[in-house]
Amino acid sequence: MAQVLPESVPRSTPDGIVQETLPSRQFPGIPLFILVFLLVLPGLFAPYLAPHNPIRGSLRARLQPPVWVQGGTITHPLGTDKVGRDILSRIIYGARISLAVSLVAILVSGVIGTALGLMAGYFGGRLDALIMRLVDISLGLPVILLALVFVAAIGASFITVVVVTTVLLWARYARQVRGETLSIRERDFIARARVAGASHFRIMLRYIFPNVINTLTVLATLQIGAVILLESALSFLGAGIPRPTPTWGSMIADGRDLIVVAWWIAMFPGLAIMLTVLSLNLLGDWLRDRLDPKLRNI
Amino acid sequence: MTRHIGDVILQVDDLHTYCFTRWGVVKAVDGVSFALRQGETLGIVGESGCGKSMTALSLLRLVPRPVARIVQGRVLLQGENLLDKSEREMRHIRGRRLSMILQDPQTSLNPVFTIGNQLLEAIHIHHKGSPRTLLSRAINALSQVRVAAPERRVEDYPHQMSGGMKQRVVGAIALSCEPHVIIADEPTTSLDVTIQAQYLRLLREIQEETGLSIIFITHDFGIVAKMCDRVMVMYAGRVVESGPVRDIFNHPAHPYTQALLQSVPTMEERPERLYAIEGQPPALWELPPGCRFTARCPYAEARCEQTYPSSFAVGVDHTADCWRLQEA
Amino acid sequence: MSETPLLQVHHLKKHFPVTRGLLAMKTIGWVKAVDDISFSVPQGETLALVGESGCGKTTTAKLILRLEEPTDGEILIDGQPVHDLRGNALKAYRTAVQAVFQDPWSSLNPRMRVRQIVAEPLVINRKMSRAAVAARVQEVLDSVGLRPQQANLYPHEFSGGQRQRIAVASALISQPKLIILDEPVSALDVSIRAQIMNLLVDLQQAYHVSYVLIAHHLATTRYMAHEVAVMYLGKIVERARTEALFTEPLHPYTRALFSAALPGHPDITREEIILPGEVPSPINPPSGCRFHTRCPVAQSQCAEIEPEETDIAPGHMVACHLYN
Amino acid sequence: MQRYIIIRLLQSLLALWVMSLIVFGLARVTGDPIDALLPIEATLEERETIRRNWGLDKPLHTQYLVFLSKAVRGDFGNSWKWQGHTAMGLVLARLPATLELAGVAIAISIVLALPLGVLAAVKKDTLFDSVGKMVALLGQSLPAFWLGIILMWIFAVMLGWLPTSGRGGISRLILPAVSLGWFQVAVIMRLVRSAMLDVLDSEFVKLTRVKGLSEWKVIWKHCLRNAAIVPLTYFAINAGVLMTGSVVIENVFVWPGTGRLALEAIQARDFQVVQAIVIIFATVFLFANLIVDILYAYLDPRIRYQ
Repeated sequence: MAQVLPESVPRSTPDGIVQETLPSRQFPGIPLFILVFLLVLPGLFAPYLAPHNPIRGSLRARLQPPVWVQGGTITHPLGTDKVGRDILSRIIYGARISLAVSLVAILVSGVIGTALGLMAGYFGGRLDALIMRLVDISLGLPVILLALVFVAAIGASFITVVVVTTVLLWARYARQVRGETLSIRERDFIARARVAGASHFRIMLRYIFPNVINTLTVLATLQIGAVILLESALSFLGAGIPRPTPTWGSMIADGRDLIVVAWWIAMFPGLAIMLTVLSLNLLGDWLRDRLDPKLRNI
Repeated sequence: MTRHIGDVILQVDDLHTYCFTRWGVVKAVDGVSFALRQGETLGIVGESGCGKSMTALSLLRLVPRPVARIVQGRVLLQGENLLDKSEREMRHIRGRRLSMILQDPQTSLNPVFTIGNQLLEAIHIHHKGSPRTLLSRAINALSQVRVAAPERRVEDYPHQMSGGMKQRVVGAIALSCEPHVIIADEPTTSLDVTIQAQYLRLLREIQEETGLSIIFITHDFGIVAKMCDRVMVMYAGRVVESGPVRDIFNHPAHPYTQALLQSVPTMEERPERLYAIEGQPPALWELPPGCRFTARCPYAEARCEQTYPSSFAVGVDHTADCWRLQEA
Repeated sequence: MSETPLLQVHHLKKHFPVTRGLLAMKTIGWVKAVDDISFSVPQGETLALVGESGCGKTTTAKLILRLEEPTDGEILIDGQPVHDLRGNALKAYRTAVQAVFQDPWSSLNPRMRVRQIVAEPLVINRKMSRAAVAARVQEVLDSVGLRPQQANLYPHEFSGGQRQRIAVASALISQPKLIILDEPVSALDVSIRAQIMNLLVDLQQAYHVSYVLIAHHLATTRYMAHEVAVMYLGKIVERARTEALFTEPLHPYTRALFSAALPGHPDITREEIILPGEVPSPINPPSGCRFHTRCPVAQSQCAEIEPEETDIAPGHMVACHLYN
Repeated sequence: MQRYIIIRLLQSLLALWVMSLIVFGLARVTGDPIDALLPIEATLEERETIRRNWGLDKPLHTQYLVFLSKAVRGDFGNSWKWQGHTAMGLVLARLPATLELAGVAIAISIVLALPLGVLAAVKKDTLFDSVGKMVALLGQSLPAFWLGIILMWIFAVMLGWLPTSGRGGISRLILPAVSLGWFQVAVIMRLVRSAMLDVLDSEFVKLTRVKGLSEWKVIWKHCLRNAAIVPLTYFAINAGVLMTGSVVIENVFVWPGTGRLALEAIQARDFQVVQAIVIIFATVFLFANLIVDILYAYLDPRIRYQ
């Protein structure tokens, strides 16, 4: 980490001052590694990777500690829960839910939020006021509570979780994209495009959208972490994907009451969440440094 | 002009300020020397990135750290080397003996405090006194820069003022503790022409009243012609020519100065064609060993590429760094 | 000068409403950005609009470019009212009128390659084969002094001067009749400005294109323009052929501008006219002659009666009571 | 200024109204609202009573108007689970506990995050900054409920320093408040840091240094006031996050607040109580926003003199 020279890029601006960017971070190798082996691979290939059936346990093997603790066996490296289910296998299957929920939610909310944000920022006026009001309202919703209400009314399901997260997330995209669009709209290349006769649609698609992609990438990366946290909280409260499907949040809920006698039940799924989200945050930070147009030579 | 020009008040010897970046060492200021006399106006002219602003910040020891560092040189203000001072001592010098007017009035005032607050703060650092006397000093400073109804203006926030008015306030802050030397870093570039004329006249009047020395940083030879006694032309971190303003305009010696003067259209006549300097200034992190203007110079020879020319005298107090002058 | 000028502007007005209110927006005043101006530009000539910020020169440019709708008055290109154009006529107009903006750092889309940027006006408005477009791109890049290989680069790989050349190339590609130059050199380094000014003058001679030059720097207009119109608070106060204006500026505001312009040599001393105060707000501008609040020679009638545009000499218009 | 607050107030009311629509709608999205409104074991008689009380035999818009007119008066009907209590009464009785928890969490996050963020920006690229950044990143990556469980395990179970759950006294407040505020500390610290970096770069800071102002005053007077605006904006958004975060944390620590009430009510399908909670949460959130808006105007004269 110790470096004699500050790692930074000189940038000649029109006013000629050499500006310095933030020191660029190292390539996030470890975070990417964690993501692949904790989220992506298990999420895609859980049935091939998991040593045991995640749903059915054997009562004889209940409350076994991890392998390095006295009484633990290599059969269940991370131990078992109170009905004898293998923690490791459940974590591997749990990754599926985290991956699926976050990808679907990010995609849906990203598309909706970006489209609305582009329109709000580009057209301005009443449309902008309307969309931004909706954004404010959506950001002000007590999401977890609303999710609980949803679950009470409709019942817990994958769809419920995705709908609830989308309701929260689209607004963040819309807000961010609108802000960027507002500033891009004032730049002269938009005026040039209008002079050249480009339609509104073409301007949004060819001129504004490519200039917000970087921001969207960064935001999406950071939001995946937020979705995983939200999903786990819902599962923890019993408002997520219904049992017996293993999710990281519901595993922690299982372990809560047993924390005194079997700390590993709550510990490992929590660590899985933490490491995944931490990796996503590190990756997002790195992407921000790399991609954010403000820090690059334009 | 009825100004009295006195002894040397500020002398800069062989100043080097480098920026240490990933792309290499940016030699923003690379061996700058000059002297400023009391009551005199010295112009520093150059294009963006030539090091003129970095020179100014180096004098105040306010270069952006940790990236930039003053690596060598002396800055003698009334005989004391500022580069030897502690940060604490520097704070007593800034504003009180050496001050600066920044370029952009829109951003150089803090939007959340009243201008009275910001002005009083400047005065309070260097003067003790009852709130009442300090306030009257602040009001005086505002009237010195011809702000109408200064008693009421002290209550205003920056956003309630026009650009020209804000720049006057910035001037009042810089002048409020009666500094001996003031650095004006392109103070009029963002102002309209008629407002610029007001501001330039104001600076000249204040100089006549107080005997202030001014370093005027600009990219515009017109401002030099109007305001300065002596001028120093910078290119890529070095001073390529310096001398009395009339000498420079009448007999520019360095090819860069010559080209700059010819490339600017004037009010007085319309040339058939403007002289255009081809190419652009070199990147400061990959400077050639020789003269930095070589690539754009119509007279470039082999030796220009290899060794940086020494300074040659071309008149009284008038020097230029160009090999062509060696023979003359 | 018997044929109809390329661009005609008749009694053009643009007023922006100032609104206030919680739910129902109420108009409480009007910003008279452009208030009844007229001028014309013949084919192959340059008209400069000069004035300080807020004088309406940029709004005028936007009106000509159809980026704003006029409140009143009309703009004619080749005798056709610009703001009535629809369909194919509009497409033809979009190729006939182009623009170069002030800031080369913001006027090129950072996510498009140079060849895409330059080709855009053709791609949008004309049906041409890819090969024909590519050939035309090479042609204009060459005419602005850029190398063909540079077409595949992105804007951030260029310096300010080169970027402005790209912007000029893009404006030229559709063989326009008129290019609006909005402060084309003021954001550039001093040593680069002459390159671009020379280029623009050369291109005008080569292609017989007309320019409307927006500028605040008088010396630039002297070099580039055939005719100069001086604007103050939404009005044209004086308009004349360049030589005539620079030999004998008549309007007190023009004179003040001339006096404020920086000299080219320390020995040049001009009559010093320092105008008091600042440009008043264009919301509810001063009555009578708008300049009377700062005018050194204002008389009593100036505050009440608006001066008429009067031709003092052929082609030299001035709006001031001194010359009535 | 007045105008600005009035606009904000109107917007808040609008948001509240939308919220009422959602709450009303949710109970009716799935066929017969009675199914959603009442637990499965409710008797036919009870169903009929509710149907009549809520006017469910009338058209939808009439139903909504009835709901709204009652809601405006704070009447969400009687609780199903806690017989003999009104829904609103139950919620209001539990609200102080939640506000106490959220308030302490906010206090912790501000007291820690503001100075840490400022120092991280001032000491940019030093060890302090790196450690600060790591702590902040970690804070944003921990699920609050898990942190709560682990803290409880360490400090209450293993070390026995603090009680595990319940309300009463400062000792019982520490663990839940830290768990709830942890995420906020991380976020606010990062925001303050980046806002400070922007401000430190600005021209007016340069001018204060030219004046000869001490670095301490430059940072704590000039920079902080400008930089505070950014995290404040975030804070408005996250007042809601804190409120909902309390649902999770209260259940971990068996804290007798509205969050716990919410979960109990939902599990018992006590929709009257749920509706009251949602509306109360929204009101608290909007009220917090309003306060932030007023603070905003205090910090930034450009808004004050609009």
